[in-house]
Amino acid sequence: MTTASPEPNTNAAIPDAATQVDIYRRMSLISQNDEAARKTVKSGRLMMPYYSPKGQEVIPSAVSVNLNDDDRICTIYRGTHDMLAKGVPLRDLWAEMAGRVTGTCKGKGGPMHVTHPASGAILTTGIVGSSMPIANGLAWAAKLSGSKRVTIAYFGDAASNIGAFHESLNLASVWKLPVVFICQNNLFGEHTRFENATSVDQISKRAAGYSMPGVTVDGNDPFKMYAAAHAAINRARDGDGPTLIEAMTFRFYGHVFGDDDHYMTKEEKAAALAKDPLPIFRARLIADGVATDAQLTELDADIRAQIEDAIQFALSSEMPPIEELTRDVYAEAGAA
Amino acid sequence: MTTASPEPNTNAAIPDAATQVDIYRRMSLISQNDEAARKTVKSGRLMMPYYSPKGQEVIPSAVSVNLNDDDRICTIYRGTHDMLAKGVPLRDLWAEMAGRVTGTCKGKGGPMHVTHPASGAILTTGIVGSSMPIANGLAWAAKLSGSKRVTIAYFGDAASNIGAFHESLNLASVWKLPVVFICQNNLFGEHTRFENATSVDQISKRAAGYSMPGVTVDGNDPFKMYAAAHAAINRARDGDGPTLIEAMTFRFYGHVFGDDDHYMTKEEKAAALAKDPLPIFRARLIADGVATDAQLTELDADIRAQIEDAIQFALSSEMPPIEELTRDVYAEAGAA
Amino acid sequence: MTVETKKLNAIQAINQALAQAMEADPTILVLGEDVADREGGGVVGVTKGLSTRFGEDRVKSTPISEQAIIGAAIGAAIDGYKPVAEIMLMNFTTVCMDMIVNHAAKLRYMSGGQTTVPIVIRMMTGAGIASGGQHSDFLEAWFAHTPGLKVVAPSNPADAKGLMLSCIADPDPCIFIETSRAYGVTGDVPVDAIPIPLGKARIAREGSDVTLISYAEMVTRCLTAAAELDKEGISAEVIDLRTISPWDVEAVLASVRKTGRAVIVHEAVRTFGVGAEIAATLHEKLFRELKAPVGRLGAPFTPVPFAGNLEQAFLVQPGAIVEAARATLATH
Amino acid sequence: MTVETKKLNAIQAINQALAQAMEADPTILVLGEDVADREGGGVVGVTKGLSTRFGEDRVKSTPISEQAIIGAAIGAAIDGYKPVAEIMLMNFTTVCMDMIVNHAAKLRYMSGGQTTVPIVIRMMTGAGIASGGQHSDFLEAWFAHTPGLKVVAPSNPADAKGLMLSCIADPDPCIFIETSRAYGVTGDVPVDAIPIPLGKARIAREGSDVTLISYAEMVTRCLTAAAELDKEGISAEVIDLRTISPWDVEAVLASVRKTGRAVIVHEAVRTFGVGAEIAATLHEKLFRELKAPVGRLGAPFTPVPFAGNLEQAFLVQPGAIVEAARATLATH
Ligand SMILES: Cc1ncc(C[n+]2csc(CCOP(=O)(O)OP(=O)(O)O)c2C)c(N)n1
Ligand SMILES: Cc1ncc(C[n+]2csc(CCOP(=O)(O)OP(=O)(O)O)c2C)c(N)n1
Ligand SMILES: [Mg+2]
Ligand SMILES: [Mg+2]
Repeated sequence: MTTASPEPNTNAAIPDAATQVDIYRRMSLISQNDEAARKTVKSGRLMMPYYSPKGQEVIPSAVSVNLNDDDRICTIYRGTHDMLAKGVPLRDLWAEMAGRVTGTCKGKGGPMHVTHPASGAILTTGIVGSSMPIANGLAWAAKLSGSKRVTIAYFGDAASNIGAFHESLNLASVWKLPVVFICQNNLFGEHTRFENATSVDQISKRAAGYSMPGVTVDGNDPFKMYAAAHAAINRARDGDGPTLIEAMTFRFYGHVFGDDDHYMTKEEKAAALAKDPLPIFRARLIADGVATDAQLTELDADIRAQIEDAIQFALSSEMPPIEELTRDVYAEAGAA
Repeated sequence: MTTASPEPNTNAAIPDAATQVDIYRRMSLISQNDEAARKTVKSGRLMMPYYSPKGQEVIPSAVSVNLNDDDRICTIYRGTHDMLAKGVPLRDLWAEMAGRVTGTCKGKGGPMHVTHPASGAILTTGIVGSSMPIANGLAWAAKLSGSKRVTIAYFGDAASNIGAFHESLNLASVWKLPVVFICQNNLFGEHTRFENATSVDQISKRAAGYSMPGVTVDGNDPFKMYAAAHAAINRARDGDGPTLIEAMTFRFYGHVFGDDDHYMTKEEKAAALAKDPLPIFRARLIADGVATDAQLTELDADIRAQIEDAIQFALSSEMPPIEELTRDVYAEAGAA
Repeated sequence: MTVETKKLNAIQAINQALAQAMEADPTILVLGEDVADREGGGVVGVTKGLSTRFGEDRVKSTPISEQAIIGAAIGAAIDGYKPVAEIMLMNFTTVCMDMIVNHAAKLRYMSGGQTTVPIVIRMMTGAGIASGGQHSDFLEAWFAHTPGLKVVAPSNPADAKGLMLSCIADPDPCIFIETSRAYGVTGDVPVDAIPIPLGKARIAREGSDVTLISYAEMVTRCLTAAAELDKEGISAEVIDLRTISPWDVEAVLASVRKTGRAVIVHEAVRTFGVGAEIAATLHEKLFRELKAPVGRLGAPFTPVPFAGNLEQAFLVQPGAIVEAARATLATH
Repeated sequence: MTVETKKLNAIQAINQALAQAMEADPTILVLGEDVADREGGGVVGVTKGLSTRFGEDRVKSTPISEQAIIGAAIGAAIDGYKPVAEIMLMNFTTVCMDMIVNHAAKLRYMSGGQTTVPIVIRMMTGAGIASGGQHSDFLEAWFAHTPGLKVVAPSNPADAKGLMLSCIADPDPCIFIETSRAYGVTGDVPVDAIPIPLGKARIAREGSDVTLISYAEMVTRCLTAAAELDKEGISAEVIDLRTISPWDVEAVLASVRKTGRAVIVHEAVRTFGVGAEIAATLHEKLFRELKAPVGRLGAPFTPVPFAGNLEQAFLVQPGAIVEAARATLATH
């Protein structure tokens, strides 16, 4: 973990055995869910823009085990991993991706706008950078109400170059808000390489410009990611203000489903894929005696069944009734 | 000069005697012009929002002696000092402030939008932060055309918290543009203290987040300001990219004409006023034998006469003809 | 029922609305540049005294970061607060349109009703005070064209108070437009906190020959024009829309049905302005009943000029309203 | 005079316009996210090949920083270049409205004609491809209401090419709107670089009973509706505005004078949309000549929904155009 911050995290927290398995469970859920989603889109059974998070599953998994249900996350179009890790139910998520009335948002938001307050998934935005200003507001509310809620703002590396990033980090610092900014640096913004768009080699270095701790961490290492998140979340919960975490990772399937990866070399892609965090962590859990292969196999199978169930549920659900078109524009039904 | 940058300026350039007098001349022009402007607004002879730059006259004076006529500046509503230092003619400036057809912009822009390409004063904006993205474009044009032109973007301390600042510094760095970002840190944004709005103690520290040199300099010291500007402008001209300069200063007369300064203590204001850079520099020039009192007195008087002339010119000029209302919306006269 | 009133200007009236609402409801917050008392309680004093009275937690001055301001308001609103955010001048909404339009306006819909954004966004604007091209625009047509927002523009201090109270109470995001050059004008303002319903127009003056439809400070100019027309024996009814979106179609139709003639007056550029929607609707709904084409007055298709003479020519003047009203009586 | 043509889709047609213009004029630049070939020549390939052919100095991929993109375009334009900037999707203009509206649109005016901003801002948008609430809006009404901007929205590949050539050559900032869901549709496109004048409408189909007025992909739907109406013996004229601001008042008036009936169709939300200005103008200018109220079709007053059935219901369908046209013949 590189530190570009005024307050380095020295006492790295270590997840206990149960927590490690919990992180694995979330990773497996994300990874299997992604496979199912890509398959469903490819087969034409789902029509949606799909931004695969495969490769980034460690980040929200290791973050979320540090969160309570009522802690908030604000995520982005590439957000199914963040949502699932935070507890958005599979059925509701799939139904939303399928545009069904049984979805989190009655099918009106779609995959880019999944919202599920019960699990703390308050916002999914399709606008680069816009998770951050709103996360501040949620954190402000928590602070005002005296609750100990923490808010996580997820965003990508390329989002660190847009104005909202800057305004948000500055305000969070000045107002000492209980928010954690988690940049999932997957080395690309659409087809543009990180280093061709971003004028600093580590986004965490920008934290110093806001007098905020900033760390760059291996976002594919569950232990390092857990420790960084643990420190930042505790800091926020204790009223000590925001942190910027840059979690280094990689997206396995390009920007959006259908992307042909022309902008990267075969070698770099192969190298990244060879480091798939899921099997690596799985092997480690077994090697460390934290879980047996059989246990994890059962867990994986359980998840697979749940995903299958969710897909069936979604695809057999109704489309929203046509009256929904003009509902929810305002509190009372349909103005104009 | 504090340095929060990867590339500290070590060999500080020193202005020669003629240049020192030239800096003084510009300072005197700005200071006297400001006094005249405040008087004219107070008397009701001019109706305009007036943002006095008194106290900040060293900055553009010491910058501009390093610039050629065709170098560009982008400035803001508080910009008469920047314009005058860059060479915008007094008559044209006053006529614009008076909304007369003889003004730089035929009276259509007014004090917040003075534009005088012949002297390189390309843009005056009333939107906080917006001098920067456009300065990048001018710098890009210079780079593309192979000219050695440099562009200066002036802005305030509070502007360093808005999104456009961030996007501009990042792009300028990635594109290695010949632009110098000069933040005139007068310790307040309207009525808000610098430290209550800005999460970093020195704005120059933010430069590191863009891999750009950043320096904080005493903007009221002509020598230090000259050296910092000289280094940054040369760097830009040599194709080595942008620099962020934070010039520490103070505005003597509050945010806008009529401001009652309620938000600052009498003591801090008195202390700042006691350090009026003009008499201090004047005394130094004489003490150093660079100029005699008589010479400077004559120079001051000359300027006073020119200002008087400009006011007369402006106030005796015609208002723009009413057809100007719908002209210059598009290239050809009046659409719609 | 008599209502106790006091002479206040719009600044004082809005201030009172905020104070009374904050007193009654601890979830109401105020944020924006310079809004706390340490910074003077707002550049023109609309929020003066509020931070002293309700604390700096509830009344917060912000950095110059309009996206962060609206974002903070949205987030706090989602989690139970009712923030009143100030964007100092309407032109500065251009740096935070994403937050207003893609987020505040849409979150209720996109979340299927789960997250709601009961915020008020206050702003001032208007020509006539030599502020030039970037500080004077009326941009209400943009917001009126945005589903999910309500757009309110009071014409006088009493309405400013009553409409602000309703905006604060409203469960949806409201854009609240204050006309700078009218801040000094006083009027009788109810002492108590009496909300004025959104979406309902007010008949500012009764008349029978022609209906003048307007909002914000232009209502005053319509009233001046109506007095002028009266001298010529033309009886003008003046409708103050109060709310631009949703506008009170029924009230306007009822009036124009009665008079058969209408002129719409707003400060914004005429072309593609709010007046177009109203005129189009009137023509559609009263196709055979209208005695003359609906008049539409607004600014010419130019940015706001600085020079005093041009700026006055840019603004719709009462004389032009008189002429437009006359024209509706002359034709056909 | 026969013009040599080739079957192209809009992506290819715009690409060709850019290439031909850049070949002829070295001051033309292209910038935006992912526009260079290293990044694939644009997310849908509109700028493919340009950086390879004209160099990475002239065709630059940018960070995700829309304010910086438009600012760079403005500055370069002031100093002699003609940048074509891409804002990937129209909704993202909300993060750079200040640059577009307060600066690009106004600098000529505020500088008294000294600094000019000959830029083109390309963007795609439109519902119907499951992009949801923040990626599908037609916001042309905002830009049409902004003096200093021109707003162009081609309905087919040939127009996309010809109009792009004119926008590039134009001395003022142009907003160029591409409809995503129509990118795949091919048409005959002139091989040479033949500009199509801005501000002039095209009669897409002649007719005598009713005029259908539209732009962008909705023109295709009007043509479908016209074919349908033809079967019923109703002869519909279809006008493709091509340019929304300034719109071709004369051409539209001439057609509606002939037919006496009009329906305006656009994808954007109907309320306070572009159709309102056109309808208001028609009613005003043709007060006694209109045989029926002008019909106005647009989206309902809601954000764009995701669910496929709702999204289709959100979009104006040819059937609704047929009905609206019929209605103008039925009334009065
Ligand atoms: C303001 C804005 N500009 C452009 C886009 C189009 N866009 C969507 S995702 C994306 C790349 C973002 O990259 P990054 O922030 O690194 O996140 P990642 O997709 O890699 O997870 C872009 C340019 C957008 N959605 N919003
Ligand atoms: C985007 C935007 N927000 C708010 C304002 C209103 N405003 C004008 S000047 C100013 C203060 C700017 O302070 P600073 O950047 O320090 O410059 P200074 O005025 O001190 O020179 C503010 C808030 C504006 N013009 N533009
Ligand atoms: Mg990325
Ligand atoms: Mg300042």
